[in-house]
Amino acid sequence: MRRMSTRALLPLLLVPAVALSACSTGNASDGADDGTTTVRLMAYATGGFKEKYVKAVIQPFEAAHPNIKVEYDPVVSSAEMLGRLRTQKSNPTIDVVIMDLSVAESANKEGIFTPLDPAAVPNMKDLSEHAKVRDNFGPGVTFDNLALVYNTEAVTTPPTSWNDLWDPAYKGKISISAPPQLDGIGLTVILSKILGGDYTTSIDPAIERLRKLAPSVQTWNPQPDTYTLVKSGQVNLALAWNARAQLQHDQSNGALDVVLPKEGSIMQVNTINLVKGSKRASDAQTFIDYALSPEAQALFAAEMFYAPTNTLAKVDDEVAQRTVMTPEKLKTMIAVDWNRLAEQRAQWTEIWRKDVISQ
Amino acid sequence: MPTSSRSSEGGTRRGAAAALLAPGLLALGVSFLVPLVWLARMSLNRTVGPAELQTAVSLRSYIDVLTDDFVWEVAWHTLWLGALVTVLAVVVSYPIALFLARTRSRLRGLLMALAIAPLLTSSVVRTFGWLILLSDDGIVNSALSGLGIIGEPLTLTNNVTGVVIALVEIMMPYAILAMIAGFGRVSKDLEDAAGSLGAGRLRCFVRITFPLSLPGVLTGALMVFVLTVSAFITPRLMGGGRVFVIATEIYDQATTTLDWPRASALSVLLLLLFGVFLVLYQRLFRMVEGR
Amino acid sequence: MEDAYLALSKLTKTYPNQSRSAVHDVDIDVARGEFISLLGPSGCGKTTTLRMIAGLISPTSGHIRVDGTDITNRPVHRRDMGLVFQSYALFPHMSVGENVDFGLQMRRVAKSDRRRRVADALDMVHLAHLANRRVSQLSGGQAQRIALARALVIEPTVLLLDEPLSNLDAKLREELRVEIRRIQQETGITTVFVTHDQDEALAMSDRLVVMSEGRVEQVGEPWAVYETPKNRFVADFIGRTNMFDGRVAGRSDGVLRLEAEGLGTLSVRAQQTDRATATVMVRPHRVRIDPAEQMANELKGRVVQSSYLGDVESVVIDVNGVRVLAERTHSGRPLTVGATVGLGWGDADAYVIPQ
Amino acid sequence: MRSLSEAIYRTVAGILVVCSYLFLLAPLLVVFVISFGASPTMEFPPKDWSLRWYADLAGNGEFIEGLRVSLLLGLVVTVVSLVAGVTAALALTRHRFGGRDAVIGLFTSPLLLPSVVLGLALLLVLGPVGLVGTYPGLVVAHLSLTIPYVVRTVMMSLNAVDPSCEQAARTLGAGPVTTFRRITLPLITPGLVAGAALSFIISFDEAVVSLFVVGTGRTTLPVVVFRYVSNNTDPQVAALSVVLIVFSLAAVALIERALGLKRVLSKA
Repeated sequence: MRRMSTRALLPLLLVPAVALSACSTGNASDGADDGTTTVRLMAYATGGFKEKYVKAVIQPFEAAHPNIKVEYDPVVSSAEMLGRLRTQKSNPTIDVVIMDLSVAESANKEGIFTPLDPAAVPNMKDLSEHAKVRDNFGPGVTFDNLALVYNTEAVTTPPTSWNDLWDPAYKGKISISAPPQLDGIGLTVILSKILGGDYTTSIDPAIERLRKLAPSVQTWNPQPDTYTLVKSGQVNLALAWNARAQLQHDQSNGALDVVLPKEGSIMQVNTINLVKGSKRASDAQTFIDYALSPEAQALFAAEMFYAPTNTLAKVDDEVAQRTVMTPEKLKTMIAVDWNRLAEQRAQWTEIWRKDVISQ
Repeated sequence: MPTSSRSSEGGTRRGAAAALLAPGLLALGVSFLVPLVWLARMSLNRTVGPAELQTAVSLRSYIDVLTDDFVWEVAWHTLWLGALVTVLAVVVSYPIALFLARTRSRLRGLLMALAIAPLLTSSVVRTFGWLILLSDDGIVNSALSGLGIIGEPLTLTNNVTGVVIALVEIMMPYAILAMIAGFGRVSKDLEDAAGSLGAGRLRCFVRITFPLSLPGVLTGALMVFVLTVSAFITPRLMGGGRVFVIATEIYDQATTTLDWPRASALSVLLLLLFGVFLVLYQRLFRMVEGR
Repeated sequence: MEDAYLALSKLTKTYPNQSRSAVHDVDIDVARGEFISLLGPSGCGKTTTLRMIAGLISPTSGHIRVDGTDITNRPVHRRDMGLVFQSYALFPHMSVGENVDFGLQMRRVAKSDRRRRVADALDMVHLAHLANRRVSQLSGGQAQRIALARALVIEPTVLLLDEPLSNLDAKLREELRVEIRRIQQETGITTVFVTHDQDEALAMSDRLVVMSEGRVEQVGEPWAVYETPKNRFVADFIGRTNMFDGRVAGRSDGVLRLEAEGLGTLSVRAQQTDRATATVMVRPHRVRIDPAEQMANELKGRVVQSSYLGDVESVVIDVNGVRVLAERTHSGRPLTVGATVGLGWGDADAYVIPQ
Repeated sequence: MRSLSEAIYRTVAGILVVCSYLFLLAPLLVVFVISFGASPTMEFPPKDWSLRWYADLAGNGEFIEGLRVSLLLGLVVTVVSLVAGVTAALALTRHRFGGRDAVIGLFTSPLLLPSVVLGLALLLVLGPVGLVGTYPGLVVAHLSLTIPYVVRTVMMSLNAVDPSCEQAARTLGAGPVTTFRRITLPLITPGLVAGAALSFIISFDEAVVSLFVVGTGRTTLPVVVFRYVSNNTDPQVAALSVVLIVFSLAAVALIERALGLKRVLSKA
């Protein structure tokens, strides 16, 4: 009851503002007149994701399903997506969301997302083990991995190992997005593994090692766009994500390059989710099924180097080499319990700030 | 003579006042009061697990915040930064303020505008200026190494040093404005009188000018302190992720960790802190004024 | 007065949170063409009364009628009254001509007509040459004349003057006094004038209304109010005066004899005879110093203070501990303080205050 | 003796004043000079001069879009603040009513609120009604920052206007609306101009509150610059900064002419 009353109060107080907005926001109508439906997809805004996803997945989908339109609502980060979804929980305008698995878990628990119907999304059965999520909640739609990017002009010998971060040559020219960003969390996991331990038991050795890195780091700021920092030579070495880095490499004519350190890395999974209470759940699942289909997965991999989650996807070897999907690479990936990590995120963030960044 | 003779006719007066106030109150209500109430309400909700928001009426967030060592550390750091910036900003602003309060130069208007104009320039732009000035290969470092003073560049950005330098500059116009306003009692005549009684310039300054300018200094200090404690842009852009203050913490909790109740509780506590400082300041001000 | 043009009846103004009414049960009738002054100390309610007539303040109760029409609830801008303010209240962003023209514009008077009437109004105050001046370039006297022209150009039913002269220096004030009275008589406009300056009120008005603490104390022609004040307040407020309280000791042939402390027996011509005590008023200029002829009241005293003012000499004399004010008009060398002098006045020079 | 100590005092004081001014204006001066340098490395002083960064600026879609949003937003915020602020100032100066002091306090209190707190509060409220990243949302977000200044400047002007001018107009036959239009409005124009300039520039420069409420929708110029500066420092931002500085200077000049900067800006 309380829930109801507080929720009811706010819109009432904001009537004037809503009235103001009514004339300008112009939400896409459901277009009932011509029989087409508009499915609203929320996904990443930055790093070329939107442009490539529209080209590789949405346009072909719309061509195949002339009565379904997909509108892309770009948002900077998964956290911000969750924030937005929360505020419209009672009356969602978004139908499908692509976001990081760790954040999606929270949304699943909060009841923002709803499990998919395996019958409506047949492609689910062909997904890799890594992509499957409990209870048929939104499965993985892309695979990626944490990597190192470097400025090719300043760095003559490309880094090969995470240990290269401690190379004095990079002193003051390193950028790492500290926790709560996933980059820093991931680095903690990787270091724990390299140092012969396991992040689930103790991260003390990793933190100890990171303390020595601290003075060399120029910025710990969460950069939505680390790639520009590297391209412009502001820093020479940075933690970054493979797929976007590959794209940036091509777009910057090689000013930046990306390596997967030999010790391996962690995988990052973007899941595709159905919003609970979606008024277009059936069309939304049609789209999700397409997004998980071998064709769509292959096309997007070719455009942006996210590895497909569908095992049947056929990807060019050249492209495949630049994604995380090759068997050799997959072997080096460290298994991560994202659910567990999400719960420890706050604690790790605090440890980082106290013991690493303050050095 | 009744002062209320300004009013217009009839029983419509109260109605007229209400009608005139309506747009302003509505605008402030929507853009200020409702959000604050909503913020206070949100601070009573709970976050469970990683980031799951639960509607509740609970002081959990406050307890969590207040029993968290890290929060205390950040708060302490914020206050320390505020105090340091306040002292420095007041010191560097004092000469300008005193000069502007007393000069009879024809250029006074222009100089006044020059001192205050930066206030109306975005702090993003001014912080950017400092990034250029202070970066490793920036102007300050190249000047210093050019003069042979330093061998290796000083790290002046992406750390607390840069934040302090930039904040001091950003706060200067506020300090200058507040001080000029508070320098009303500092008159040239008093100094001249002291001079005629045989006081040297320095003694004159220490015994007459400075004590009289204290209320202005206090007002300026409070203004700078309050603004520094809530500064966000500069610590974020200049701090290199190393400088944690309450403002950046609120931003992170609100946008990255998505712990809204915690962010709201922090905000409410920051507001309370402000209230305490305002009261303390008024006490102090009265003490100094009443001397 | 049955033929009253402007009639205030039982006019009362009470402000919330104030126990005393600012104006209480005020009844004033003003004849057509009459110049009437509201006079009183500050806070007596005269300005409030004027502003109620203008419509700037709404009365708590009572009525205002003009020419028989009740206008109590008519809004300001439909009252057709010309109001001249103490602060002139000229519109600083308009020229002199535009200021005068404003009221005509509001009345949608035709343009050609307006030009003529503005010129006439400026002519009337002898400032036709200033029509294009900025208001800020006017002197105080000029500004007040313009304000007068602006109020008159609309041919108001009543002209209301709210202490119009008090911001001016003494000489200008006297000049404008005459000027205002002249214009008022030329136009024959019914005028209500508010002032705290009794000289102004006495000099200009057909009749005075003396007010105190929100009430009307006395209404009458200036000379009547001056010579025969109705009570102590009026006697004291209008002009300087001596007032002596005494016990009635006897009466004969319309002359009352009073025993006053320190002064002995005083004789005064008076009608009323039925009270045991009375207050006698003697204006200082009626008191003779060292009188040549025999007078009904003769006293001796010591000069305590003497102020030489040129045309008169104002003297304070101590008579057995009672201070008596006197004036000498043909003085020459002023009296020395401490000198003993004789003083006296006739029984007709004194007046028994009725209340 | 006296003249010597006087001379020393004057010299020391003079040096201090000049140094303080240099420190205060350094970032703006540097940005200004760099923006005209030809080299992308931001050498100072530049060896060659060029306007290329300004040309780049014109071609940068993100900046131009940000500028467009900020200009439009600034205009709308200014108009709304003027309407709300002028009516409120009228009520507060021309009417006596209970709780007047409290209302005045309410109209000035947003000045003391930390922008991060306001930003968060607005985010929490604008989110559920779908106004994050929209023009109406941004307008609402900026109003509490600008209205206090408009109320203050207009009240200052109104207090300087002799109320008997308005009363005179009323007795001359002008109704309330005509009186406001013909008398009050022209007389408070300086306050309106100062208030408008101030609220425009405050909205135009506002970064923190906007950062919370832009989302991925309409992004204001300061937010674009903030995000850009997080990753880059190049002369293009310097050129953009100069554009922003020019807007500020224009506002400063307007306010100084209309009412005087000092009076308008003190926060107390």
